[in-house]
Amino acid sequence: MRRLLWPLVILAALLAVNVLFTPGFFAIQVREGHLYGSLIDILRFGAPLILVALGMTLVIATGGIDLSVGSVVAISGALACLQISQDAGVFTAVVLALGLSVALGAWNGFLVANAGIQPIIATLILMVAGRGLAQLITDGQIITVNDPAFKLIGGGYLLTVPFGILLVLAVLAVTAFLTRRLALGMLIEAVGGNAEASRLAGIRARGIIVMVYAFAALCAGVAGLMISSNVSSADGNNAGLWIELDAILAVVIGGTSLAGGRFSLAGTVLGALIIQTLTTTIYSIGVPPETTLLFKALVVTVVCLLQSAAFREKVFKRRARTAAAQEVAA
Amino acid sequence: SGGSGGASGSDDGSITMGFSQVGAESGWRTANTKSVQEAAKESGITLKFSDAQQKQENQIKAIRSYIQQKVDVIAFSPVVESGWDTVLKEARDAKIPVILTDRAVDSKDTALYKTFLGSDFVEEGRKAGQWLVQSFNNSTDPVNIVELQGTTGSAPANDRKAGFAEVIGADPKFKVIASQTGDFTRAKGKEVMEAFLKSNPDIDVLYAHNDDMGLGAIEAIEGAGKVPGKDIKIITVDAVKDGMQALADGKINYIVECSPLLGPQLMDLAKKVVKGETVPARVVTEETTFTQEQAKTALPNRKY
Amino acid sequence: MSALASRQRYLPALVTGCLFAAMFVAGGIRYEGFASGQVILNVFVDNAFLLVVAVGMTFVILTGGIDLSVGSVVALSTMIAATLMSGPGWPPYVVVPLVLLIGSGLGLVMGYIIHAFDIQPFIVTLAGMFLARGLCYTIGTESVPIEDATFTAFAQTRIDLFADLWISPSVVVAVAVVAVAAYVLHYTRLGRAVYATGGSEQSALLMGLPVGRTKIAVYTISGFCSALGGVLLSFYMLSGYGLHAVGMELDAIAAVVIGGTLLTGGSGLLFGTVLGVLVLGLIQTIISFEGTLSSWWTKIFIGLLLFVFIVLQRLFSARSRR
Amino acid sequence: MAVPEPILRMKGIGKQFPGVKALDDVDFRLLPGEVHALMGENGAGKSTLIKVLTGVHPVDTGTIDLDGVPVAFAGPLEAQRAGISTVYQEVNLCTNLSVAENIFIGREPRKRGRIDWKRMRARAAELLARLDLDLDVSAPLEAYSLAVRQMVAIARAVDIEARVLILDEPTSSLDAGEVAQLFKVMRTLKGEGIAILFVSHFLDQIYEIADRMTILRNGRRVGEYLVSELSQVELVGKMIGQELKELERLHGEAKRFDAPLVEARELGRPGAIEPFTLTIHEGEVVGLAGLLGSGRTEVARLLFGADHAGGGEVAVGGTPAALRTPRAAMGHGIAFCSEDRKADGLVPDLTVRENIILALQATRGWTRPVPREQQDALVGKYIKALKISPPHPEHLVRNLSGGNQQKVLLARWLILEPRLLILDEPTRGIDVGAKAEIQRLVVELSDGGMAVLFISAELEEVLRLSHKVGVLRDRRLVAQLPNDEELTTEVLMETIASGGRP
Ligand SMILES: Nc1ncnc2c1ncn2[C@@H]1O[C@H](COP(=O)(O)OP(=O)(O)OP(=O)(O)O)[C@@H](O)[C@H]1O
Ligand SMILES: Nc1ncnc2c1ncn2[C@@H]1O[C@H](COP(=O)(O)OP(=O)(O)OP(=O)(O)O)[C@@H](O)[C@H]1O
Ligand SMILES: [Mg+2]
Ligand SMILES: [Mg+2]
Repeated sequence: MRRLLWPLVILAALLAVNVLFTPGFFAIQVREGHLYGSLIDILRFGAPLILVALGMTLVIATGGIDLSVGSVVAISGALACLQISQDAGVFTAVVLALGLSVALGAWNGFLVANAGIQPIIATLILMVAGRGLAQLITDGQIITVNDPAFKLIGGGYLLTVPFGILLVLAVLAVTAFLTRRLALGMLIEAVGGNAEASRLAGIRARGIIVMVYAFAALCAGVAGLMISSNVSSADGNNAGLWIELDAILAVVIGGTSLAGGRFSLAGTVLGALIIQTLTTTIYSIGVPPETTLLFKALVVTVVCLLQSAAFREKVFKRRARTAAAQEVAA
Repeated sequence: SGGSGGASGSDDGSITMGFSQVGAESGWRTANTKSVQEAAKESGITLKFSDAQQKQENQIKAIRSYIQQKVDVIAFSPVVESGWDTVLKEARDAKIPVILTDRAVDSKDTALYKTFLGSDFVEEGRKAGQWLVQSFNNSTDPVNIVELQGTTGSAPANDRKAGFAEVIGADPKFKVIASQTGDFTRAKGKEVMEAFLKSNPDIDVLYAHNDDMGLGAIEAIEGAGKVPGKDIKIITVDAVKDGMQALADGKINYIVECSPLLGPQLMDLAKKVVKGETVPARVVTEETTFTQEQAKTALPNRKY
Repeated sequence: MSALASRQRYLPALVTGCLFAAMFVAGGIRYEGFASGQVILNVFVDNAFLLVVAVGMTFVILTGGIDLSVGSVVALSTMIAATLMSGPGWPPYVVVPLVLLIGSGLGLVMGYIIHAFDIQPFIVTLAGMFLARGLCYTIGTESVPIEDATFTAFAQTRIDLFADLWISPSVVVAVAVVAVAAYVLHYTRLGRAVYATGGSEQSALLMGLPVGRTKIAVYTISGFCSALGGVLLSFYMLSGYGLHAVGMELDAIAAVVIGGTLLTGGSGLLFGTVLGVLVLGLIQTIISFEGTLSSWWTKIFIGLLLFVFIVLQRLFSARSRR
Repeated sequence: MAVPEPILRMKGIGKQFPGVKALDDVDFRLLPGEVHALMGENGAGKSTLIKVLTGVHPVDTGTIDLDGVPVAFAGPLEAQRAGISTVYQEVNLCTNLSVAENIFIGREPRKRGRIDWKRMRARAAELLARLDLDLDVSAPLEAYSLAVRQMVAIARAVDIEARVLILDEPTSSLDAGEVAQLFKVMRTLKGEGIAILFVSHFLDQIYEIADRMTILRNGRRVGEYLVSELSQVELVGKMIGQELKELERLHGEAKRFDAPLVEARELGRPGAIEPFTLTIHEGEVVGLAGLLGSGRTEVARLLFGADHAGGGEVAVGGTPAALRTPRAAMGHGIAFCSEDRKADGLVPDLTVRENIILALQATRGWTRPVPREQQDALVGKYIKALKISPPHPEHLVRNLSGGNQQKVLLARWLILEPRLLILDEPTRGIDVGAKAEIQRLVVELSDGGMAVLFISAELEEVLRLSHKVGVLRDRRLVAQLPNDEELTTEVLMETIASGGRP
């Protein structure tokens, strides 16, 4: 698709920069029975962000926004680790954590769809209170767990491939199926594109909105499990901090409008990968922490300028004009 | 005085303390909060607690509200060093004594607070550096160090970096080849360390500004097929329980303690201050350092 | 019909105002020493900078945009002010206008990019947020104290009102900003163009309104307000620091939206924003009066108060609209 | 008679949109003091010509001269400054602002630098009175129906000091009275030497007001003619390139209806419509007539469950039905094609195909997608039947011309094959050819047993199609008249005016 061309170019450019600094950047080896390499790292560490961003895409497509995903990430991880540390089975722990996440998401959806509260405020409530809830669960401490089965989710490998990547692929496939194969995607886009028209067309917008927020929270819940499993511990204070911002950024870079309507799952995945590659680039080329943000600002600016048709047109036109002028001169 | 504030407690002998905490950003901080709360209960001091969520303005608001509520003594852990003069003057005008904990403030007018109880982050950085210099003193090969910094701009990150750099800067064989923030968290520590391992094949030492980042980095090192503590020597700060465990297991080589358990000392000081007794202007918390052997003996009676 | 229509427009703000009063009364019953005039004034004193920032944000949100850079611009302003005053020792009357200029300039550039290249405000102002915060760290990662005598004196001035009550000069500045902004929104063409743009950008364009100029203007205004908020914050803190005002953009957005302004633009009142800021401030005050909450219960309690408030607000405005 | 120098001259205008050549080498001129009609089928390029003229879109090729001086406006603002005042086709106003503001925004009366609200309201009321409109000027525009908004837009345009006035389908949902009022104003302006460019699909209106016309077909100019020299039949022939049969009253013989489908009893909504009782039979076409704001749309919305009824009951097929939501009404086989396609009809960012199948998909829920082959078949069928152009199902609806958008909306409801189809101004902005097609379709459907509730500002159309006409006045259903020989537009007008009282 043409829309995805520029994000792809940017991703490629970022990767190329890395190769300049780390010659073996593209090398992928099998070490101790699993894939090892920088590209794998990008996918592995980007996995939670991709998940959260996928959920966020659908929320944004309905014209909403979900600020609470970061807190849900923390809650899910905290609850799972607490359960495991209290000797509940991993399966129970995971089910409980995801169940709670979905419930919290549905709560968001209820506030938006039924109570008619603006999404940003409705989810701000859970963003604030949810962080507190996560800390309540962990008692403000870091719960360390040691369970190989739990470790698999975010830090383990299946058939040499990091399990997290497989999980993301699975969620992506399911989401794509629900939205593009089934009619969910079109109905979401209709609700986001013109809510009143959709109502008059007989779409049950409320149900869809609740579902979408619940889905976003489920994605965040899985991401929370991944993050805590990756470091074998739950950090109610910091897990998922500011991830909502990165997720929204990923969605926007991917070409979905914050005003709702059309959305692109592939674009979101690309957006998330760009953000994660950017982070990795910062580490590997050794940008000092004080200038990290300047570097990020630069990249984000370039990304959004390149994606803007108006900008390209202006630049190209000028270039075409100067080229023509030069020709005349010559 | 009652829990709802109001009249000063000095008349009936009981003391009300307003305590403004930085936030709950880490396990260390939570342990610190707990220690203060428990100590207050034990010593019969009524504690008014507020969490500033890492924001100085919230702390100022809280202190101002304590003044409003006419507490007997105010204690707080400043988010940053600067910018306290105005509100401290208000406290002085209201004749409420102030105790600083954990971090100092940079007011020229030291009469604005009674005393400062806490650790010295620069000194912690120095201790880490000194151990490094000592353990490598009989080799002349260059030592490649990577550093995991705390949250950019935060006082412990700034100071622990500075103290460390000051000590190792004396010998050119020590080279910090990469330094990046890990936001004091395990997840970030792991992520950054993985990137370090890829772009720097030859790392000898890791210096992490807290245990959590060090613990995350250990996972990364193991994932890369190296042995933490052997292939890469690890120094961290804090001495939380998980860190001490790793130290005892030989995965970390050295930990500089930074104790959060200031509560009892704080309550003692508070009582003295309220009675009008003189107290030293600076009370340093009792802190030590741990090697792997020391950790094994100390581990069973660690509180947090 | 006219009365009804205008009541409709002022209803959200009205309901918010009543709820605010109710909250204050409830606080007064629950906490000793709460129901004093100074407590209310302190809410102003402690939130003067947020109020100014939120005013700028109101302009942006009314056009249907969003400005994520405000918190960072506030921090940058404190940082520049503190560094210039403490390092080269520049006087405040040079530094403050300079800071305001820089803030407005940043806003202008963001507004221009948003308009000229038709890029979503979210992403542009996010880049602005990174940029301003990054500039802070480049200037320095330590907190820089402000010791300029004039500046400190002004910061520590108390304006005594009757009966022991007092406010800070910042409050006066903030109130003045609110008054000017309310005038601009209601009585100038720019103000009305702001509402029109937020109502429907496409229509405003076809009606021959200077949509581009309006959009650039609101981001410039927001930049200016952030810089001014930064100056007020340096009065409050007497320091410049790169980590000041982290997340303030969210507080500002929340204040605006709680005040009844629609995030999609075109509808809302400045008075609502003032109430929104007061509500957030009052929640903070209640928390500190409560005094026994642990860190996490603090957060949960804030969320709960916010929830109750929002739901009641919805309920009452919906009920009386029937 | 010597032709004066044109105020405006467009030469060789070309405009290409992705996949569509909207304008191809079009010449156009506008003389001072004339009303110049721009004619053409839906999608012929009329609106595009207006938009490139006023700088909404840049031209690809060609030149525009104003008073003999070449101009290239960067946007409507510049065009307005140069003396061109425009009402675009889709009513483009800010509904969140008050009526008065919508008229004066950008040029508000000021006193000592500040907006003089009092004077603004007073002048707005005055101006609207000239158009015979009594509105609360400080109420937000969203309180008013589409037709009122159209009038407000016109009021705004005619008040702007301009030498050129452009009106793109301003009358599409106005009734006869309003149109007469508008024409009165237009004649005054014309007398002042103002040049007026006028677009409408109502041929009678063209012949009443216009002096000259330019005809477009498929983005090309067919020619420029004096209205007095071209007959209606010729005009239509030039527009669509073929002859059109004159339409008769389509329901010749009287039909008997004995199977009531929808029975509304004392259905009402306080403030919007007084309780009314109405029965619609299977196969019956019920027309609704009334003035602007008389409550026709409100009746339709209540029957569809789009608004909550304040009281009364509805029975569908003899059993009581709770029509609380549109979805519930659809469950009973009721469909509603709304009047304001922009606000509550189409989803502009979806494709033609998606917009057409939207309602069908909604009835199936998201778990059972309409199979792609079925979609393509349905969409293809209606693109052909309604002559939607360009005939590409994957084009975004936002890029379609106004009339074609209306056809898309209509198609959405037709494919549902409902038992009762409510059509609120279905032919708004639709060209003569397609209009006849739609009317034929309505007759066909009703012959097949479908009931239709038909709302139109055009009384002829109502009379032509309906078996029974309900008359509304001041939000009250005042009469229900059987459509027989005695019922003429005059009788209807009289009934409306008298409020049903003899
Ligand atoms: N923004 C756009 N992008 C792509 N195609 C467009 C756009 N605007 C118009 N078109 C196409 O240009 C052609 C001319 O459209 P235009 O709106 O000028 O028709 P019109 O004569 O005004 O028709 P109507 O009577 O239905 O209003 C149509 O085929 C339409 O699909
Ligand atoms: N001339 C008017 N004066 C006052 N209010 C009006 C007028 N016209 C419309 N309205 C308002 O618009 C609302 C919508 O009217 P509605 O759409 O039901 O009427 P309608 O008969 O369908 O008219 P239209 O032909 O304008 O669509 C009414 O409830 C009324 O409040
Ligand atoms: Mg048109
Ligand atoms: Mg109507």
